[in-house]
Amino acid sequence: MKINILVNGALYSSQASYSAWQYCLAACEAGHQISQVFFHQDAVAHGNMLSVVMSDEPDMVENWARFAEHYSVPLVICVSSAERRGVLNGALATEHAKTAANLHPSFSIAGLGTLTDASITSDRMVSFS
Amino acid sequence: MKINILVNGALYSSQASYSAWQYCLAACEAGHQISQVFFHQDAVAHGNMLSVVMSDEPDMVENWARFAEHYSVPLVICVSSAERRGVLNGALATEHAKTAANLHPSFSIAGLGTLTDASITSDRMVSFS
Amino acid sequence: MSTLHTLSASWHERVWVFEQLCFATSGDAILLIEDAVLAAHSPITLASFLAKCESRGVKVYVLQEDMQVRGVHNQYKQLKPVPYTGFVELTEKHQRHVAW
Amino acid sequence: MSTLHTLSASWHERVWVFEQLCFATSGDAILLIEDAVLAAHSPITLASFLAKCESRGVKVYVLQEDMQVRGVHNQYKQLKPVPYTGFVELTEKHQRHVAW
Amino acid sequence: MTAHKLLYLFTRGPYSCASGNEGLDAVLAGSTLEQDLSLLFIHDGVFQLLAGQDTADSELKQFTRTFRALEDFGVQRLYVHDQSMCSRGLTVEQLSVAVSELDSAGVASLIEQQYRVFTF
Amino acid sequence: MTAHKLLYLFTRGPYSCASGNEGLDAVLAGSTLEQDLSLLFIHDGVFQLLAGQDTADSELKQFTRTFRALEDFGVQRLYVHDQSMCSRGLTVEQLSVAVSELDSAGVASLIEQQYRVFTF
Repeated sequence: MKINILVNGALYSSQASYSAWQYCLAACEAGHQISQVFFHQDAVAHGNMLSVVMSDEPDMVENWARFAEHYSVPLVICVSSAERRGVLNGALATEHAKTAANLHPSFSIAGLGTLTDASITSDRMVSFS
Repeated sequence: MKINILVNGALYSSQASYSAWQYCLAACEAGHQISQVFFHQDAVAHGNMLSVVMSDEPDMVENWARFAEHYSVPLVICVSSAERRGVLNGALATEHAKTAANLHPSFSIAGLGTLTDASITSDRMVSFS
Repeated sequence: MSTLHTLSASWHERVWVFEQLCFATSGDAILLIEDAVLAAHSPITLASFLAKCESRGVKVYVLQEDMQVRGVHNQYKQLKPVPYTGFVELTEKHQRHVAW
Repeated sequence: MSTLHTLSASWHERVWVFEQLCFATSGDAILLIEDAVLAAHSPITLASFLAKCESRGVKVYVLQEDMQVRGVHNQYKQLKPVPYTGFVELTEKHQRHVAW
Repeated sequence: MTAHKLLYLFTRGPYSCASGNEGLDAVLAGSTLEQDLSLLFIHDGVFQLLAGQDTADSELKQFTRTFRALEDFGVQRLYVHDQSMCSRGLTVEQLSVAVSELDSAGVASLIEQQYRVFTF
Repeated sequence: MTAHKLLYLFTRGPYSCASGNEGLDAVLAGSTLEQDLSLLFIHDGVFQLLAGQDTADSELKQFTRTFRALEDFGVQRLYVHDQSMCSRGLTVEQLSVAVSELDSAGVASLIEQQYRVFTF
């Protein structure tokens, strides 16, 4: 079955990311397909490639990147939340005259319509906040 | 009197930044001196110069930068919280082999000892979470 | 169509959500995750919540991994521990998910 | 030395903090800010909290700007509205601050 | 594509966090896709609609005005949970927009009709 | 410089948010400056110390181990609020580290003795 995932919680200071990732692994092992993982609100921080992980802490950005590659799942960051929190790809950085971009290559940026769309066309939507 | 300020709440998704900024303006107008504003936990996002503000929303990073310049107040970002959340100056970016740095020029990065120190040497400490 | 409700906040932070989740309808399921599992540690906290859910035909589950990490021991026989694979099975069974 | 306690969470989210803040001691002050000001809108919510604080010699204030922004009308004469300058004066008067 | 029933839950007060503002973003995105949208205000979320919010002396954005403009986007179904209102001392007359009050059974049946539920 | 009394409040449960872990960072920073530190666990914060936390099957970091090692950093005063324990069905025997129990009056007097209080 096709499952759309919504994550709202912050990268480091919320368990939402970990819970969602564990759920996605279990769902894929059970033969389901994750149609996309949409990161909204504080969760857009997942797409910031500048985060540095302490050696004994889980590296959630890499965990998501590996998961996405292994199961071919798009990782999508909400554009309006991302702009507000300073997660920019090259095009957004240019548009807003910023001197750097910081989007992790495993993530893409899109509008909230993508979330609505995927939530409708998938068989299920599961949210983590 | 010398007041040390601690901010823990996220830049966009918490009122802590706004409350602390309003408090600091009122304190300085009343003749007090803010010894430093220390941004810990999710509040380190204040130092990310890539954030883009919608035209009708308050620009808290610029509000803090203007405040700091006007009253000569250091804005200090906690180094360990900043690394975890991807807010890096040039030196940290080099150290962690990242291709970009994103620290706003009005902020500096320091360890938690700076917070303890300033909280002891100031007459007051006021926290916003 | 039935609903899976997940509850992630601590009972002590969001007692209203626990109380109001008693409007879940027969056939629905409630899964406690993250800090919501803390309530399972006390033999008193959840007693009336679980009784109400049972009387309405609402099954209540608790995520095993989140209890294990926190050292929480489940005090309730009506509260069924499930691993993440059980969470996935609950989403197969219930077409709709509400995260409280 | 006395203490200024600020409370920023909603009564409905952190009712325990409100209850336990009654351990503030004579001469202390409590200031409600951010979502904690929401409780001032209902004539029932804060009644026993304010009575307990009064009986212990603890003054309770509420931040005017945060009420105004939210459209909250203060229902309590024991709850004194102060602007940010009043917040600053409270920190002058109380040497210690605890943010709950 | 047929219109699906989508429900947006507002569970928190305005201004102290971004969930109201970013929840509205999601509602507007849903409305452009011509879906059948409902909004339910529950717990502290009922404060999103309180009339008399005054940001004139503040730099905060009064994003809650957008709730009043939702009709222009074809979104007409706004509900509040009566027990959440009542335990906070609120009445529908104090709100800035016309809403329907639902009791807990009504909330349960509203949720039962939905295809997807988004929580903010 | 004389040692100042600094109190660190832990008010939230572990793992669901970063405040325990980053609060510990602050405690360790305070200890290197040779201040007089106390820790108080209150509300859900008492769960930080619950024994039997098992992250072996998880990628989560069991940062709460550091609370047991604080003695090595010269931090010896760990307190729990008895009412917070009791309303959560916890007893000191269930905790992973030796603590003193304080009633509400004891918490008030602990706070009264402090020079600074940090909340996590």
